[in-house]
Amino acid sequence: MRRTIPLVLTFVVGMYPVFAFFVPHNVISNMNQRLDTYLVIVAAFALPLGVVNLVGMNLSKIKQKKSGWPYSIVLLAGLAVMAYFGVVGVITGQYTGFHPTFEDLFEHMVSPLQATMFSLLAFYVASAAYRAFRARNVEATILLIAAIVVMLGRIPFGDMLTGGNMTPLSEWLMDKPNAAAQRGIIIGAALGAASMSIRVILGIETTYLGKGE
Amino acid sequence: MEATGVSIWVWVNAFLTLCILSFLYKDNPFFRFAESLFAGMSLGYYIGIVTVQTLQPNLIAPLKQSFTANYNFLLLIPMALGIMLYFRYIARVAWVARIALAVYIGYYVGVLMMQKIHGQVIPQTRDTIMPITTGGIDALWNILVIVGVFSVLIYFYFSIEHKGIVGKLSRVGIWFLMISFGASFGYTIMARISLLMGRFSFLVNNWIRPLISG
Amino acid sequence: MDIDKLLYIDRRIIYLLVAIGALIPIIKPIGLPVVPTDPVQGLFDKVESLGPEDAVVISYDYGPSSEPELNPMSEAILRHCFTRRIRVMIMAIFPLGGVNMAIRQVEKIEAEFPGLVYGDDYVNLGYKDGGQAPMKAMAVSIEEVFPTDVEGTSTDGMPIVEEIRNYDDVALVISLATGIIGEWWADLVNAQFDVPVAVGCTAVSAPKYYAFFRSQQMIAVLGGLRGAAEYEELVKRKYPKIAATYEKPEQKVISATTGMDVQSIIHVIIIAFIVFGNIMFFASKKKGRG
Amino acid sequence: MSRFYIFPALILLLAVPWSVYGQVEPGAPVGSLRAFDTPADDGTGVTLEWTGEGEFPIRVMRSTARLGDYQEVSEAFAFDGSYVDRSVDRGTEYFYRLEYVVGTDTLVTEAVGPVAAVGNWFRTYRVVTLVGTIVMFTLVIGFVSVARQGRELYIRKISGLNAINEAVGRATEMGKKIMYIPGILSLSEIQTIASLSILEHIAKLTAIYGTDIEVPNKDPLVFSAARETVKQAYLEAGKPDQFKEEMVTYITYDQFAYAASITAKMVREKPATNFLIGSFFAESLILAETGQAAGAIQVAGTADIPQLPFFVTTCDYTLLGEELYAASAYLSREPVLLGSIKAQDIAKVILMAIMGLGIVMLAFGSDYIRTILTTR
Repeated sequence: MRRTIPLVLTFVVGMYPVFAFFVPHNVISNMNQRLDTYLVIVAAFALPLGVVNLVGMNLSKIKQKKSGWPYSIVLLAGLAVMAYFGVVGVITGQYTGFHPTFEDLFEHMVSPLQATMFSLLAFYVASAAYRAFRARNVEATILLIAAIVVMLGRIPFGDMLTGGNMTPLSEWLMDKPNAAAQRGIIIGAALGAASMSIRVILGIETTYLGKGE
Repeated sequence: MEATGVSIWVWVNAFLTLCILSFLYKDNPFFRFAESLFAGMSLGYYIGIVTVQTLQPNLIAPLKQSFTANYNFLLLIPMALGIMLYFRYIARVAWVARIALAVYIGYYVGVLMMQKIHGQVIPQTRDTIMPITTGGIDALWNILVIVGVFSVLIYFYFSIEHKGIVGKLSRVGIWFLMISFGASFGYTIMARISLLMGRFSFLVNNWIRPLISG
Repeated sequence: MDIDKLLYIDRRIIYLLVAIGALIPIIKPIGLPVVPTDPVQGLFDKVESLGPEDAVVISYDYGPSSEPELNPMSEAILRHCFTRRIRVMIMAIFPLGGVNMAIRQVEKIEAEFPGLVYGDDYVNLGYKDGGQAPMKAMAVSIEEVFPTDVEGTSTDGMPIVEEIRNYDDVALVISLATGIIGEWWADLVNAQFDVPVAVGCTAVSAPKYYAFFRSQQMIAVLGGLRGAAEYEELVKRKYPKIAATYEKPEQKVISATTGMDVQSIIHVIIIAFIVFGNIMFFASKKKGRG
Repeated sequence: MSRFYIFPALILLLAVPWSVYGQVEPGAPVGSLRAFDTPADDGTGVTLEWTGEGEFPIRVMRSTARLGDYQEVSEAFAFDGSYVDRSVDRGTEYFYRLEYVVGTDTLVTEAVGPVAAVGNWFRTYRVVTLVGTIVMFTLVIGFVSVARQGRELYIRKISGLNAINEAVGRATEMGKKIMYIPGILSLSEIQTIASLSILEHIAKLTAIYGTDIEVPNKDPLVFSAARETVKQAYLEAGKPDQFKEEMVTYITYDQFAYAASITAKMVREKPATNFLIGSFFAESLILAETGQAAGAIQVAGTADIPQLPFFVTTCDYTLLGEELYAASAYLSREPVLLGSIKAQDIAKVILMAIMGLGIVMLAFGSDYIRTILTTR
């Protein structure tokens, strides 16, 4: 029972979009559009699972005065303030969208934090390139040469250096050998994903359900 | 909110930016502060987003409006599935949570499978069928691409030991992969630098310049 | 001199040089020219082939973190479409800030084209939740997917929404995308509804999209800031009036062409480090043998 | 061309469009108007076809009664030859006629109808995809049942799998912990499901060796499933008492805030081994480069192609694309799953054969295979 019901459901619900892909009839397509929004709702309900865990962990950190506990206060305060201004509109019905403070906090605090964290990548690509692009063997040398050619091809400086030859060369590299390899990986990975999907739909692969009764 | 000709928000923004950048030197209390604040605020942000952009328009509003119109009562199904997720907390009925997971995973797996077969495998296979007898340089490049696709697919072939001719072909496949990885890496550096420019141009143009010029 | 020590130089030295390289052109732009490539030319030519009787959908599928790359792209494309008086429907699929991108970009560019009529020449339909669901539903009716525009005004009766009913009436979809959304337009909308799709993406996604470009599932791919700079260049060459806009000082700071200066410098720094690393690598190997 | 249409045409016969013909008026710029339910759609379209030449402007008119009031649906030109009316109500019967102006006179063609849009039961233009899907299902089911019968299937050693075991071993020797990052997408992504089955294998190893493991999560559904998976692995390894709730934690839903927390953990807690397996985006390099700098052994695996170059350059071993799925089947201990790897291989052979045949046929001037592979 406890395993059969979920497996039967996976099969039925999993075959539905496959069916709907080939059957245009409105009876099928209407339901399919509904399912799209329904599952977004299910996913929304999952968020508290994470919130409960995070809050619990940090509260116990503060209680036990574990190292770095003051940072847990910062975390919980940030969470509380942001969540409050996020939901207050819906709860009181006062705002149709977000509380203006919510948008301010996002624009001037969350968004710059995101952007700066993201921008660290500029430094990391540099250090990774320095370390990884060494002509250790044939494969590494190919990797190194392709990288340098494309880097030079992307910047105006490369063309200045070679009389305009770098852009066409790097385009050729992107459009021919790169595209060929990408295509090989795309086809392979898509087949892998399709066979994994079939395993899940048919109930052959069940790790995600947990094994116990 | 105008302090020194620069709004307090710009100061906050600049401070948090510098806190994160300081991690490049080493882990420090400023970074730790920003990181903790970031974790908390971002989760709070998503609580707001999910409530306002998903639950409100897709669940709460339609149910409030009318229970019967447009089959709105069917919305009780995803709601029930969502609530089932919480059964995890009660050991005796924890298995019920699986029902929600089964539906969620089943649906997306079906959708994605069709998308991969229809949108990727078939068109990419089709496009590998290229003319090789037209003469000229294009035919040569077409042959190169075909060899690339075949050799990479052979590299991913698991049923045979990679020895002999298969071994050689899969080696060629690895070369193609290496060209692709190198080229992609080189290509992407630009994207990453753009991000840094965005931050620096904020610090210079919105924060420091106005401070200097008054 | 200890070569092995040089081989493993402190990452922080690299970080410092990268930071300096990024700062210089921001303070003082240089302005090196770029050469347009085929994947970008594809979009330019397509837009050139369209006129006031055609409609284009531009979808803002990115958030604040991709602004430095995709804003200059969006500006050049909007200017180009508006100059040719092509009808433009603007929308957003990216949940985290896509709609803000659309609002800011439209506000900025529409001010340069006072002759255009909102609701007839262009419309900002705003954000629609659900990822692929609205993309599919637009094949049936755009008006049903977007009953109101971004301001909450009813789209019922707007000439552009009345006349451009679904993908059949759309000549081209341009997605300015980060992550997977650009791909959806190709393997879902182009594959299932046969609308030409062009994608302007961050440079990360571009290498993969070359495969889609080859198969013409995407008629054009604009990769990152370089793609933006190329498009800017093409538009500036053809339309002196637009070129004049880019000469204004406040625009110069953030244009793609200026950004390419920073790119040049940092790319050269990284290449120099790679070359240095390899010299040291071979030197230490020689030393090891000796 | 014509050969290809035989199969879809047979299926079309099941849903023969009900069409009605109008009269040809002598000397008119358009004639032979016919209207029929648009085939292979969800009942939202009526297709009109006519014969006509030149850029002669015409109007498509519609009414619900043959002699009723005709409203303009759209403008067209004579040479268009067809129009799909998507503004119909499903099931309502309509009449159509074309209107055009000659000199000062407005003339109309004979009305055709009644015609109604109805939902159809098969997308004829997706026959090839249907065949492909059926073949894929057949291959997987076939090889899995072969494996079930106990027949030995040869699968070459996947070198990434050794790397996984060695990486766990190293952490055990060093007495430090293992960090397992299951990607940043939800369970709606197939890679995440693959990642969970690899996690199960690794958690069993850590249970047996008594190594500490931490699984920080970005997605709450994955968090919940990962906790279940790890708990189960400890149970099956006979060490349920060693499982601790803190092993699987939730961090935050934001991609970069998640990356910030994980990198901080990597620097502060210095795990011996990092596994980065699942679906990754821009954070891939932030995580992998920080982990590398912190001196960890790293094994990555993803089918997100844009991130592969970064993992390849910063990790000790990377499972590329399809290898991720193969590894998850390989590791899940059940030999039947090996059947599905075999199925993937056969699918590749079939595809290569189709490509090869297509290329040869194209060389001889026939684009038959390319044509049938055109998808919509």
